[in-house]
Amino acid sequence: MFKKVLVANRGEIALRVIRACKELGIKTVAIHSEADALALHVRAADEKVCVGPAESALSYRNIPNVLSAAEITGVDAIHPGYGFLSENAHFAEVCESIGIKFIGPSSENIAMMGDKAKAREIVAKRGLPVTPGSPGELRSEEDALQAAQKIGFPVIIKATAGGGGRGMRVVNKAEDLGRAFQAAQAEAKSTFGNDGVYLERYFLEPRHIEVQILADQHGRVVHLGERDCSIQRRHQKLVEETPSPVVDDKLRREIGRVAVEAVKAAHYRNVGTVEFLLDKDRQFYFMEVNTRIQVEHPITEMVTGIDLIKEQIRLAAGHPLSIRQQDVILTGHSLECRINAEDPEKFTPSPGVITKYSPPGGFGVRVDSAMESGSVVVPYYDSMIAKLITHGRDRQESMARMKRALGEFIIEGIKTTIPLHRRILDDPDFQKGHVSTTFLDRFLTG
Amino acid sequence: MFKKVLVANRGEIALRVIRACKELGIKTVAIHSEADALALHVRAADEKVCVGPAESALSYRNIPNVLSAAEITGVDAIHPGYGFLSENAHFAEVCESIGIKFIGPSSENIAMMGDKAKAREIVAKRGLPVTPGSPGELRSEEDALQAAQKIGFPVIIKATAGGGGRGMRVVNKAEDLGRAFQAAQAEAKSTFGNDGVYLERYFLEPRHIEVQILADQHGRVVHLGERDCSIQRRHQKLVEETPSPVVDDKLRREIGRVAVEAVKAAHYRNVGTVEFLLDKDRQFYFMEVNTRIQVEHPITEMVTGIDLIKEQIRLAAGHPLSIRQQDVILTGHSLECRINAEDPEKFTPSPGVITKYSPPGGFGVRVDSAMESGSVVVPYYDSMIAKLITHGRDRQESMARMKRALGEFIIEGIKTTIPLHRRILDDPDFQKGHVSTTFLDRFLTG
Amino acid sequence: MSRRRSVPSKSRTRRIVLPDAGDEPVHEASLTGGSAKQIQELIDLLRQNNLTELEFERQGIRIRVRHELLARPLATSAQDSVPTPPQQPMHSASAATSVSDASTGFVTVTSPIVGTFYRSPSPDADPYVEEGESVKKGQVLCIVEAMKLMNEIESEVDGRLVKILVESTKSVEYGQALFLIDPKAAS
Amino acid sequence: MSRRRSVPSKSRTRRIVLPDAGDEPVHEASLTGGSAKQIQELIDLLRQNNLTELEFERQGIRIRVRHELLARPLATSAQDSVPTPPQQPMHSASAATSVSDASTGFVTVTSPIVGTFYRSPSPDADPYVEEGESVKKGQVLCIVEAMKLMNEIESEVDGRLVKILVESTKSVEYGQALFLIDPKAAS
Repeated sequence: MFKKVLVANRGEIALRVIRACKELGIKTVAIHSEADALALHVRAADEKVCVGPAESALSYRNIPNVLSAAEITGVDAIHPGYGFLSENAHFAEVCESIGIKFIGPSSENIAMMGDKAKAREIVAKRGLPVTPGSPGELRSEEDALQAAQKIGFPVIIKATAGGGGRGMRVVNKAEDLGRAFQAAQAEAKSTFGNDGVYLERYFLEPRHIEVQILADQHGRVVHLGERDCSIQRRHQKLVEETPSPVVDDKLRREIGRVAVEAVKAAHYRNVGTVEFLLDKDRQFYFMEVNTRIQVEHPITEMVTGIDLIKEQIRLAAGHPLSIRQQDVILTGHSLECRINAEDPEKFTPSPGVITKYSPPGGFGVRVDSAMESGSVVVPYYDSMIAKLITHGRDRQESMARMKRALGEFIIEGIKTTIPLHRRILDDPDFQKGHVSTTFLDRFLTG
Repeated sequence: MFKKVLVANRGEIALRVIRACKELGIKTVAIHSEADALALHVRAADEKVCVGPAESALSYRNIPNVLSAAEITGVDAIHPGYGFLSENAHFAEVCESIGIKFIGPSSENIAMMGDKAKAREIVAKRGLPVTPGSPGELRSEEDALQAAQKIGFPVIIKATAGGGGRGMRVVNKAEDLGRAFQAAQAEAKSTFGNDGVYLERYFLEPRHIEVQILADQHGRVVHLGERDCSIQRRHQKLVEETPSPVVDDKLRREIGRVAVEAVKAAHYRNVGTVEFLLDKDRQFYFMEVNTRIQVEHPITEMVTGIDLIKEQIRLAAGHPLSIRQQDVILTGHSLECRINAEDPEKFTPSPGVITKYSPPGGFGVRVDSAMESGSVVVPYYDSMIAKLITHGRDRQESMARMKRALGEFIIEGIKTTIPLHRRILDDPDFQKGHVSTTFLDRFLTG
Repeated sequence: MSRRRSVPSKSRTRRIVLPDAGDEPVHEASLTGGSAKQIQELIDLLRQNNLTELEFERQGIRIRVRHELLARPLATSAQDSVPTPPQQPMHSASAATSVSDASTGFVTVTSPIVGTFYRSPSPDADPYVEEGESVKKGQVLCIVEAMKLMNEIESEVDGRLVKILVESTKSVEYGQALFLIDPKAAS
Repeated sequence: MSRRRSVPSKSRTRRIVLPDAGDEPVHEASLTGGSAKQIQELIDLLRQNNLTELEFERQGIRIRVRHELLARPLATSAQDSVPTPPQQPMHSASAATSVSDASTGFVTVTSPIVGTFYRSPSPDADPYVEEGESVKKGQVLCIVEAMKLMNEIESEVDGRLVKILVESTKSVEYGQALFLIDPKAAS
């Protein structure tokens, strides 16, 4: 096992990793920008190194400085968290080359899964269901038209290097395809430096279902059930839950099997998340593999009892999986609400000093946050300041617990999305589980 | 189900009950003394009534004022928490007589189990193992000598109305018995207003093992496994855990069966705890039944997933048990550390203003507390200000998690027992589970 | 301190088994050393710091020390450093049911128990007392019903009833202000 | 601002694949408007409030504004209200590697990267510079080794080297102070 790990991140996920390391008896090194010199994740670690100014490109994403910090502190491994360098295949490759273990999949895994069209191809070749679409990257408008006519309109054009909704275009009829293709290419080029695009059937009210997997160096893979992340605003997840209210045991077995086969097909190792789209007819389609620990990993931990970060560290250290598929038992139901430092109606960022911070407590309530009274929410990074997670015997109990916990959560001095979450919890459609990825748009405009 | 419940308590247990009521959709009324006007449990409730000055005898234990508060707020039921009026058979009886449900067992149950010698008799008659001792109350010194010679020295003399170590005398040889008998009688009389004493074999290094039970109005009883509460200082529990490191499946089944039979013999209803003494030869003996929710109930909640306070409220409302014995599955291991506002070495109370309060968080960590930054620990009540509870896949993980959580817990402005808990967690005997009720005395003097 | 007498209610709809509320030492406790000391500290703070107002608020304790300007002519400025005694510290362990306010000189009669406030002995009877009337020490001012027992609350000063602070039939909690009496206006 | 040049290390024990550290715009960023404004607010606060010292500390931000009494004769009292500019605000988004301290007039040379500090080009070579010596703009002061690349740190002012703040072979973090230079003592 590693003796010392550098945590190349900040905020709640840095603290989450440091906590796991402490419980494993591993020493930790925090890195920080000048804006985070007094942050909780820095104080929680055994050592700390300032790696640059506030801007993340010059600090948390500054590969030479992060690696130098790892060298001067003599760590065995680097945990990248999520965001920042976590899906940077080049960073993972450099770590490998200098003998510092990157806690995540191999650089090849990251590179392969980072190419969305390629990942689809691998999975489709294995005979697994992918969203109907172009077989690979589209070379021309003609290519696009042919593919679209084969699968039927509406279709969505996506960047192969994409993510976060950029480079995407929904096309409803053939005559709009040419212009959309060119626009998507241009946007993909300017955003990702790569004009590769592909095309898929566009589903109107799908659910976002993802499956957590664990894979060891010996090729053994288990899945830990699904997460339903359909409550999104502009492709940003806001509320997640497990089990999904629409996934029954049969569907869970099927989708789990497909997720396991998909990562096996890609010779994927470490933790990962296989994302699916579930349509109204309960057909599911592979979308992509996320090669990092996810923001919403805690809800899976709550129902399985498995500490995903510890498992990730053990896998990276070469340990075989400590669990078999039949050992994975999902108990109860778990919800997560992402608390962002934003205006709950306009979603404008709300940085500033948290004058009072008092988290909820008691049975079935978990808070993952690096905030406390007096903390400063700086404007340079992601606006998520806390994850509120509840666990109950069933969905009804975990919702009741979430409502009660949201009512207890006091964050003063800045605006947060807590009021929005309380409204979502009160929504009859949400309570019945009748949601899709379009729920929040209708909810906000309605 | 009840519409509105008055919580006749303060601090963390009042907040615990209010949280459960909120999750059940029940309105709550807090009572408070003048010293607690701004306390968190008061602010968390829907309504509040001041019932007297700081002294608990004039406020929280003032039966006329508590019942008047229940009447003017129109509640259906009263939850007594632990301590204060929770084991007052007279209070339960008055509640019954005026049609307000006392959330706990019947007044007869409380009265019967409150007489420790009587409870032993009932259980012994059923053929269940009780500590070898006098059959009932001792009438004279001759009685005492006869009983002591039958069971063998050392013996312990206890008050029938006793608790908390008062009225107890350990006697090592026959010639000391007479004086000890008289002293115990006098102490029992002056402490409890009742000079009844009885006698038991005195075990040298026993473990304190207790079994949580749930019993409904239809006489169905289930047990939720044991709690090991051997880490005590002067009969006050400090650290509790479940499962006990020395109880295996076979012993768990046996001790659980005896606990269930004991409460069935007493026609006991609602939640309760059957306390046993476990000697070095793994023989266990019934000691007594606690007729309230216990301070340490959360560790049972963590491993069973069952919300004991909600279950208690449902049972009091006449609902049948929602679980059968075979539904009770113990998952993982849970520890609780009681954080007291005390000097961690001298155990002198440390009231005052909490200038900074920052509880630990993350996976497997639960904090039950009614404190926050700026809270005042008043000197009138119990010194326990927080319960830190961890849950892990096994004892090793829950201990590692407790160590890390104790390290994160910031309480400034007063002294707390956190440093003592950190020392206990570092103790090799504790880590191996080699403890008895004498552990802490040796630990503190050694 | 006002006294209360328990008298049986006329409407006995429920059987009750209760210890006689009159036996409970509800109003025997004195101000505890702890809170008296804290209040003194605040007074000292106010005096030393030349303040007119000092408010101390913490969970479980709320104390307010204020200097009323209207009570006396000031020596030099608004920053008079002479403090007045605290107005009814909420944290007081005393179950005092009458508290004198040094700024106005009025005596506040508070409820020594939790219950329902009645201004008259029965629904069709006249109120015990009206605003503006003179009251004598020992005169019954109201009833607070608790658990079907009618507790008469008596004045413990001579004076004039300045203000009735609670509406009849409303519930009152422990320590709630019921009346203001001006003892200087004793006839 | 000091410059650094990357030169290959002599001891190549590990193969590395790295983007050229010199290409990274590490020291191109300017002081962000946000933090500059906050500092100005503090300065205004200090001026308005007639203070000698004002410290502002929050998680993620630590700013200290202090008036050094020794730097100039005081007008009236120790409570001089004229503030000095902030000493190297830690929150600054600028990767400035030289910061001038108005109270002493000294320039602080800080590390623009994370790495290991060496005072000489090789273990058996003489140090680049000693305390008390004159330095020229562009003169190499030390090496900070990062990922086996030797980055030469140059002075960007003429002056006298007052103080070496880090021992040779010790690791340094981003922004860590390495040298104090007195530019007034330029020969």
